[in-house]
Amino acid sequence: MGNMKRIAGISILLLVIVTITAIIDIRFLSPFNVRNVLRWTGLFGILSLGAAFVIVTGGIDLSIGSVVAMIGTFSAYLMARQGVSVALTLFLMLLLSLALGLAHGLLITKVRVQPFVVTLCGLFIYRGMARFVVGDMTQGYGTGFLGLKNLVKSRFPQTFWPGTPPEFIVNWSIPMPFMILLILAIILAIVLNKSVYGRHLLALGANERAARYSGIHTHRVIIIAYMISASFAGLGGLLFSLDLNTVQPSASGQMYELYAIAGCVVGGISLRGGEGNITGVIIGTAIVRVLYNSINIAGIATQLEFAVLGMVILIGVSVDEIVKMIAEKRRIMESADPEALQRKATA
Amino acid sequence: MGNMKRIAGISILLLVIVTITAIIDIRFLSPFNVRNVLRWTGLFGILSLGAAFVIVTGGIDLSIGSVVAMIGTFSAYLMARQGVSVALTLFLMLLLSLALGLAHGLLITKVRVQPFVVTLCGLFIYRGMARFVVGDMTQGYGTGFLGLKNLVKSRFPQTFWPGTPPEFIVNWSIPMPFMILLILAIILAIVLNKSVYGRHLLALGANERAARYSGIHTHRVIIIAYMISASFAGLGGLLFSLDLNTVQPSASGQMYELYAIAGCVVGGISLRGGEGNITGVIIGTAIVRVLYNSINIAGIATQLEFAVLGMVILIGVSVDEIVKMIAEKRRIMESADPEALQRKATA
Amino acid sequence: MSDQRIATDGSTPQTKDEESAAGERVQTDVSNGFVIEARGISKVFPGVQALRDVDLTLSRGEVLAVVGENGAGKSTLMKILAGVEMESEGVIKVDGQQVRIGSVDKALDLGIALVHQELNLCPNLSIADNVFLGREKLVKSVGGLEKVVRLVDKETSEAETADLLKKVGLETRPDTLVRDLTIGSQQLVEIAKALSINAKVVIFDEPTSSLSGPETERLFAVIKDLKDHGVSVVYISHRLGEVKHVADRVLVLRDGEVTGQLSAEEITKEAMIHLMVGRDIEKFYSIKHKISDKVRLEVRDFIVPKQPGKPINLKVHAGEILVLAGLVGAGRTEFAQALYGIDQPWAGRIFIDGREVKVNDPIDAIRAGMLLVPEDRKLHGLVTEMDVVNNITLAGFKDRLSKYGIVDARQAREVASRMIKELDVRLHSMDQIVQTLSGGNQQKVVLGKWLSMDPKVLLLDEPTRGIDVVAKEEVYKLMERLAEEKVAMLVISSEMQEVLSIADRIVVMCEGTVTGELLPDQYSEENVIKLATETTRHG
Amino acid sequence: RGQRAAVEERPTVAFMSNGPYEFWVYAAAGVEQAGEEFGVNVEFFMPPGGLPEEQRRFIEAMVAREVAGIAISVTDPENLTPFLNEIIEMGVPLLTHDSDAPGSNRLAFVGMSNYAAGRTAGRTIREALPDGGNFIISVGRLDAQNAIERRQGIIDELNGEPDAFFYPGTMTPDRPDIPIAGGKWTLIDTIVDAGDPIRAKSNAEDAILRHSERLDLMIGLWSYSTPAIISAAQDAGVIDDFIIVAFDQEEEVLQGIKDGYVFASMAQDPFMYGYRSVEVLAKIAHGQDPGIPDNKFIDVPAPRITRENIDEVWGMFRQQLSDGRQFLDDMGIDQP
Ligand SMILES: Nc1ncnc2c1ncn2[C@@H]1O[C@H](COP(=O)(O)OP(=O)(O)OP(=O)(O)O)[C@@H](O)[C@H]1O
Ligand SMILES: Nc1ncnc2c1ncn2[C@@H]1O[C@H](COP(=O)(O)OP(=O)(O)OP(=O)(O)O)[C@@H](O)[C@H]1O
Ligand SMILES: [Mg+2]
Ligand SMILES: [Mg+2]
Repeated sequence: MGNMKRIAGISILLLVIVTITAIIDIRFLSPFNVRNVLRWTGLFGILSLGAAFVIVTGGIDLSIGSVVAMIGTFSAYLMARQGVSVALTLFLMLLLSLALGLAHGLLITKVRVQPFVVTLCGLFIYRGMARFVVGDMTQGYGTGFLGLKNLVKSRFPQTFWPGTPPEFIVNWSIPMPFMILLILAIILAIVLNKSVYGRHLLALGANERAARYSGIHTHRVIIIAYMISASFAGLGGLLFSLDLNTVQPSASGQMYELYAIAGCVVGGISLRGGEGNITGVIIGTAIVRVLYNSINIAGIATQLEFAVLGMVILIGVSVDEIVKMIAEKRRIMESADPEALQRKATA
Repeated sequence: MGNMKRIAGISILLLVIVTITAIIDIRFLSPFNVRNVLRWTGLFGILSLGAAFVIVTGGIDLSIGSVVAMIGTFSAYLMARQGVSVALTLFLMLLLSLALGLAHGLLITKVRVQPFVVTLCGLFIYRGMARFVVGDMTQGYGTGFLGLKNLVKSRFPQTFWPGTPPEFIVNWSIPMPFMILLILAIILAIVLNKSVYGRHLLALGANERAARYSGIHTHRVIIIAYMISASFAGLGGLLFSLDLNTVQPSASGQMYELYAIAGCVVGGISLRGGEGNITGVIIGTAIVRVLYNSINIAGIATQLEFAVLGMVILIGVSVDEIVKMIAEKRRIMESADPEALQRKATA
Repeated sequence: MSDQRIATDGSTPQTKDEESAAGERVQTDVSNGFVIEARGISKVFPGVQALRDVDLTLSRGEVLAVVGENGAGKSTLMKILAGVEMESEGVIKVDGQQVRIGSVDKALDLGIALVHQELNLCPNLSIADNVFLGREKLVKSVGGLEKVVRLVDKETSEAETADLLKKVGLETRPDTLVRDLTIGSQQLVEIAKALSINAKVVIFDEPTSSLSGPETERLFAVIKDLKDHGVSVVYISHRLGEVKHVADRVLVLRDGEVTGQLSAEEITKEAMIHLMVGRDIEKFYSIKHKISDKVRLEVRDFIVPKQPGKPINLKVHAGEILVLAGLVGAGRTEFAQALYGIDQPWAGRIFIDGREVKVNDPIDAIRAGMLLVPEDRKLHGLVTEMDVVNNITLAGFKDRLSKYGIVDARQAREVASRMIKELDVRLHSMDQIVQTLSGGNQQKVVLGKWLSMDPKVLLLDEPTRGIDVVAKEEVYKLMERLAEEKVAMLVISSEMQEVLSIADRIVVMCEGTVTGELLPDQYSEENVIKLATETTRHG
Repeated sequence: RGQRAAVEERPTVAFMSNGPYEFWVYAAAGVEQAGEEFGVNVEFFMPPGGLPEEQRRFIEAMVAREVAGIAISVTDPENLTPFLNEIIEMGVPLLTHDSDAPGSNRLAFVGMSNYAAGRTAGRTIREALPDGGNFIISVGRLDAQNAIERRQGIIDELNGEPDAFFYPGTMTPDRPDIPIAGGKWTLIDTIVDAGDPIRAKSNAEDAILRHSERLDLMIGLWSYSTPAIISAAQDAGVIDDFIIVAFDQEEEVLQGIKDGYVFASMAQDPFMYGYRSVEVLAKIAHGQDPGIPDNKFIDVPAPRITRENIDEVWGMFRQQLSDGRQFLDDMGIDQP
């Protein structure tokens, strides 16, 4: 219920931003722009979804950006340079990112190193590896790999339309990355809210020891969460590299972990853990992306891009906290019995 | 005593790195190189010291890098471009950074926003401000401000030597930034270990409720910690800008918060809070800096710089945790009943 | 909960009258004015009115006991007096001066010290630092800068701490880190801390819940001493025996309201219980179920990992209630935790119904039907931020309440509501957050979680710690019922009364091992203490 | 380290890169050709880690072997300058290429002026938009030196400033809609992305949307900038709606020039870095006049790649690449 309220709140925020920007420049709602915003929301949303699962455990994943760079670089390198088959490459990349998540999880649960430290080291290490393996050289897919590129370039249903699709379909087809995000979101929503794993995750996020005493394999649950985060980052890395068709090992994905976390925070997921809300994450990411877009369209100085983003996050979260406090006060008033209230009034 | 052990541990680590590098290339110990390492240790150490105080509260400060950029940019801008007097500029910058810390502290204590979120927004906002105010233009001090530049350029005692100093002094004088670090470290060590504020800080870092129930103004203590961190970041920003004699608002200070935190972590300060150890922070920072230097000298690919850093942090922290576990086991062993011991042996 | 309130309101009026009368009498025979006089105190928390129009008076050198069920509002009232919580309304006078306390250091200035119900120490600091936390001894002179540079005077504070520790009977160096102390010792440090304030009012909120017999005696001596020095004491406990022993006067709360006061001569367990509960309840009946000779749980050559002592061997039969007695720090919790797979034992084998079970993790124990009700509800027993349903069914999702890894929500709610009915948990709704339940009801939720898993062996670590007589009664009845259902129970208890009244057999532990066993005909406080303090270590 | 049996009495000159990058394979070709033409043996070295220390050791080894000259692309000017000066004081002819150490006493710097390249880009824009028009600059960071110089070169050129080779030192502040040459051209905006190619693309998309009706040209100043613009324009299906100008020679850019949707690119010329460096050192070794200008700057102009010369340039690049690889193989130097 509190969740519902929050979702409503951020949906309104999103709507407000959209409306204002549309008033400033109606082209904000043009098919072209909507498509772009959806595409970016899709790509960044995938990272946020993964991050969310780690955040629910009360942990944090700072390695996302570096994993994006590493998987992106390696994918292009293997397929385009080394001529490794697409299937094998994808398989290897999946394996690699899962392995990274596993390593994070093991270090955090078994060696008891704090998540912040483990994934911070990940942030340093993985980009270094990526840069080293390809000698800092930009990787790309060239003109080939069209099938694979459809993962990001194609649109639904346009691309799959029998014959030439009508104007409307062409304009308003949904970019594949966003479709992918939606599908993943639905799956994760079920996992989080309906599955046993989800219950265990939420319980553990709120009180790890109690969860263990209730016979939950807390370590396993945590490790899986980090594997989800890492593999989603990996998927993101692949899609980003395909979208741009080039990867710069030293530059791509930088700070993306922060965007991912920001998406979750704006989406109302507390970094304290024990709270999860997939819809919130999607809307949160959308807000962040729309904000960028709006700033550019509204012609606000690019230098302020980040400043505005920061401001909005901060205000959003603060308002959230303040609302909570007010709600608490209100509940106090309600739970006081009438005579007491009336005594207060007279006093 | 646990602390003593840890200090010993990381001191040995530092020594090992130094020795190995010196063996690989003796010029690592040349006055020129030693001076550089000391200078960098001084500059980055100041940031780590500030970060440490926030970490003791169990918080985190991700805004350090952006504060470095902001104060650096504004200092150069005000003094070199706007011709504001040095004294006034320094005063304003001190005020500004204290204000930032105050804002962080208030949002964290009064509005109950998590430190990670507050300072993450700071990271976004302050760099944006810096870039906006100077329109993304590189700032510099030109050839003037020699007095101010002595804050980083001068060496002790060389610069203050009556007449021409002897060869030895010239070679082995200590760069001013390192001197500044030492002085600050001594002050902070007293504050942390001997002063009432330090007691309160450690207490609330370990058990905030207990601190509050003991009549400690926990909010005030936390706010002050963030003000310390911000003002040290500000000082760092000034010194960095003077050292390079140029500031790129969009680039300078990037990721410095991570180095600062890394320094603390390597120095054995747990991000869980309640632990503080100034000596550790200094050595930790030194390790990070020496490591960079060594990587270059040892001829490891630059791309791996970060990877190696990450590895060392990770291994260091892991070993620390493992040692803790072993120590705990030993403690139990000693308290154990002889018969139990002998049984365990057979079992 | 609300309907219950109506019921009690219905039953209170006449007692209220007696009480105010009693109140008057007490006040008149105290010549010197009140140290504390609180009138019409009310306190509201989200979802609960914790206190309603409560009056409390305290005279110089008086020991006032405050008793009441869980959630009656005792701690809240004390927190208000100690400035931890802010009263919603009401008037507080200290030495006749009306004051708004509102903050802890204000309370300290007024000379009011509170020993909290739960421990509030900083494990990373020394005993001395903790004792003087917030009131540090300052170095007298720092070259004229002492106004600004406020440094801690280690020597003085440790010297003074040493005296205080002697007073409370804790033989430990003042510079010992608190994290190296057992819970019992930590409690004594809390008391020393309260004494260090030289307050004119010292409030103890359930100080004995983790103290052993001797330590408790020590505390009573301290209280006596305070009293003799004209210090007033407020004493909260669920151990009504103690109350009778120490109190000059008893104030009884129920559902946040004062239901009566008893002057020294009126204090009897029955009278207190009557006012607490609004009815009489029968005395502890010694449990009279029949024990089968079938061994349910057998432990062979078991060595407790955190406190390794001589190997432990013991059997618990179906339908037997075996009580593990001992002083705090005896290692009983560690024993239970090791059995349950929280820590790995050094050595030992576990048999359930004759079959050996390998327990590497609680899940193994749970699957074998051996369940632990942990000592610390809030930390280990419950996910207090989650609702009642999920807490009760948490352990069941994996094997019982799910298909293909998807939770069967309907079935879960059915199980939960069944447990809530069976255990008569008092709540507004199943979706209520556990945090907002009172101690007793929280404990029932923990029990409900395990009953829904139909246990074979139940390990209960301090199952009645900090819960009131009524809740206790219900827990005992429940244990009785489980015994009849042939469940084997291993109960850890530090409350002598409880140990002697509920046990079919008493096994006493000391220093991580078993030092002896007592059969009903050997039951006596002396015997238990003797075994509990009998060291087995040579050299 | 590659060694080549010294042919009779030819002097030897050393050429060193700043890392093991493909970029330098082109240079290798130039080094070899110059070596043949000016009659010197060449030592070619790519520091595997791109490290100052590696460069230091190589130089010391070369000095020990009394080479007739050294050319180096400086990895770390600040730290290497004192050392380089030592070497120079020892009388070893030493010049820098590609990446300079301005503070040192080097004979000369063989390289390109970013400002000059910017002027060339400006000329290109004038060609593309002879009657004026509106353009957007995309770059990673506007406070990076090469970005400042390239951007300023463009503006000054279009403003018809007198020809200059070096950055005059004054930057036109970043504002929206900067009128150039009295409004003939308009620099609509300079979009920056903090070095993140993905943001370069999304910024480009937003710019395309916002200025679609008046946008005539986009130019990317950093190597990834133009590929990002191309990607955005292609996805939007507006690749033909405005002109694209580039810097450097990324695969996408060359392809774009060939396919006609990139107007031109200001490439770099590593081959010439190699060729000119060796030429100068060789002439010194033979006691001839190397013809070093007073400003010590030996210009290697940025070759402008356009539709006209793309085939030959691309062919040339391919040729240089294979020659370079051949040469490295002969020298037994492993390929990047
Ligand atoms: N911080 C809080 N927020 C909400 N409700 C609270 C809070 N603290 C106490 N309560 C509620 O106020 C009521 C009184 O609590 P209190 O702790 O004073 O009872 P108590 O008499 O101390 O019980 P116990 O004997 O178990 O300690 C209970 O219903 C409790 O749930
Ligand atoms: N040195 C210690 N530091 C922290 N906690 C401790 C320490 N020693 C014991 N404890 C905890 O205090 C509680 C009581 O200690 P212990 O288990 O040793 O005694 P016990 O026999 O279980 O007494 P009780 O169960 O009555 O508390 C347990 O939860 C135990 O984990
Ligand atoms: Mg209480
Ligand atoms: Mg115990």
